[in-house]
Amino acid sequence: MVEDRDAAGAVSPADAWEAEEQLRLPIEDGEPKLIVDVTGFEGPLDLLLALSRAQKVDLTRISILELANQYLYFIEAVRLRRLELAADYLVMAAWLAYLKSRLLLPIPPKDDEPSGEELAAELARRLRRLEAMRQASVALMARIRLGRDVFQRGKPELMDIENRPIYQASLYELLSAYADHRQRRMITSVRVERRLVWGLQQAREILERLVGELDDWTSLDGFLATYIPEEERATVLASSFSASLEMVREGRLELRQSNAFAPLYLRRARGDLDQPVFPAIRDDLEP
Amino acid sequence: MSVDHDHLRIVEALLFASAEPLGIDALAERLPHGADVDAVIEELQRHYATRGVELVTVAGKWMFRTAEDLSYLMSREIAEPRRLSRAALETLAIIAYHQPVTRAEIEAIRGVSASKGTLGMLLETGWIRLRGRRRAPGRPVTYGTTEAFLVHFSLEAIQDLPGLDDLKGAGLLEGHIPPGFHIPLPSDDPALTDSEDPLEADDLADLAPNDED
Amino acid sequence: MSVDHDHLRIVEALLFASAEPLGIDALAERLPHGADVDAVIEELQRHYATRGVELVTVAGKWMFRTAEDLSYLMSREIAEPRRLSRAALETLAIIAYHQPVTRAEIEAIRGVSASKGTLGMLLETGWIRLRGRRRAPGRPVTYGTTEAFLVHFSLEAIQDLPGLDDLKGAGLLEGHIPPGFHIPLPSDDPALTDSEDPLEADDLADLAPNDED
Repeated sequence: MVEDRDAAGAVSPADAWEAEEQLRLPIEDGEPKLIVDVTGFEGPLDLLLALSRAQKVDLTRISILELANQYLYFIEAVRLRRLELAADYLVMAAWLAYLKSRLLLPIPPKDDEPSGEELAAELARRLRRLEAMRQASVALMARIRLGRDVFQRGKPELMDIENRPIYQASLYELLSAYADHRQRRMITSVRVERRLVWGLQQAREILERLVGELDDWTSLDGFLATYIPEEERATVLASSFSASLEMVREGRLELRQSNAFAPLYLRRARGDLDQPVFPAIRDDLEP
Repeated sequence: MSVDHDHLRIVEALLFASAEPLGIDALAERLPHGADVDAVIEELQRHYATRGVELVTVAGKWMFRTAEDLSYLMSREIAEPRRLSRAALETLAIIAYHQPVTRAEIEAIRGVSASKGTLGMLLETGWIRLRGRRRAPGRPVTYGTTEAFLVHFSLEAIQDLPGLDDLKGAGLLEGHIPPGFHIPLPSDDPALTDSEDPLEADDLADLAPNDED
Repeated sequence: MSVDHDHLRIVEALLFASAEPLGIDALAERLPHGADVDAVIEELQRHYATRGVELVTVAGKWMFRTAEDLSYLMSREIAEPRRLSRAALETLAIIAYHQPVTRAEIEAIRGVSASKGTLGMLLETGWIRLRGRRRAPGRPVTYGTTEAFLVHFSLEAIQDLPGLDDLKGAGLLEGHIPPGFHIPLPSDDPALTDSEDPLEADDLADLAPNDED
């Protein structure tokens, strides 16, 4: 199907209305004067309307037969010049040819089809209806129009709006606020106590300070017991043991244990304290 | 006939302040209970008959607007409203006179398929609206005019469309209603007709001007 | 003094239709040469002096405006959707789950003191109400939810508020739930609990939203 011309963009909407007035009439002195340019028409019905207007008679008294002839003649001429005529026009042409035959040939008996006169009357009615709608649109646009002929209040005052709030909240928002909140409180209510842990570094520092005193085998437990309160002893023991292993590897301490779970003894290494056995490893271990 | 001067002032102020037409109900709401709104309107209309603004009724409501005969003066004031294409004007007229009407029915009357955007553009003017869905195969959307249409074209009601009686007399408004339904006159009644179903929620999104076609 | 009636109508229409106040010059431009604009304005002002709108001058220009004594007409209550703040949501939820609950208890649960107006605002929503007074030192007011709360949140009963398992199932509560953590089973029984006394007559006045802090 063809579309309105404004879709094609060939004719600007502003021109379109005037275009009707300039529509070239296809007939002069009974002889068709051809308009090859169908882009001036909005479909076959529009073309038929333009042709029928050229008959210069009331649409109710128009000769559909003559109109059909003109249309067919027109289409034929157009096809000679332009092959790409929209299918709509051709469909209408075929229908009008059929209509013509119905109008001219005697009606065969027992024909259930509408008669040529009925078809012609229906076409005339469609043309009148399109024409009527066209006139109606003209009449409509000619009315006193707000914003063109008459004007409403330029600066309306309604309304100083007093906002009356309508509160909104969804159940989801309510629940997620509550759950979030409870969750937050749940976590913060876990009291984080100060951890009683001696770090390795801390233990080593202490051992290093004390190592000079360890000339002879000393029990690690007993050694720590002197300085460390009971509740911290486990963690201090663990850290000190780890730290002492390091110092042993560095050749600065010696460790001795008689059997599993027996007390650990440690003393200062016999070698030169300033010359570690594995300086490279020691470097590695330095934090 | 004596009209309460306070009532008169209140109605005058309300109508003057509003750019939109106001209904009798809206006016009555602001007046003391039992006030004779009709009498107030009548008195106001009489008072303004000779002045530069006049009180008119459109879409069954009341509004002040500049006097008709001063249009020569006023049109300089505001840029001319956007011109519609001939296709859009025809489509608008068909919707106004044949409403509720579907797109296919519009196309049948015009003898051409509606172009991309013609209905969308008309929807954008606020003069037409989607009414519902025709109870017919494919359930096509029906179109009708809005209150803004009546206000813009100074129509008291859709029945005041120019030439409506002649068109009806000539039988040119018929033949678009499915068999079994008979609507002799255009109706912009917000209530759906028997031949229409309500729109669904996403119809409007589907048919927004930009998505047209 | 006689003013040309046509000039009067023109100025009236121009002032009516203009979105901005118009100066004498702008008006004179639209009138026939030599028209006495000042006289027209004066006559218009006199005419409208007793009416619902008045002609006033602002910054040396003229405009129509609703008569001052009718300005109340121009205000209208508009329902404006407003969302609840996070604090208000939390407080509301605590009241819903833990009712009857006093302000001090809400603060203890929230871990912060209730902000000025949160309870007042919640009272304004109509979702919470004052229930009674706690039988405790200071006799603090207890809060609970209302039927409007149930209606708004589409709850058939307050017991339909999700419990611990539901909240976990919905992913609203996550991770390790410490032992002893529980979500109360709420009750909004209108009958006062054993721990509550009825409100006295002037409690409501005392605790009106505006005074609440």
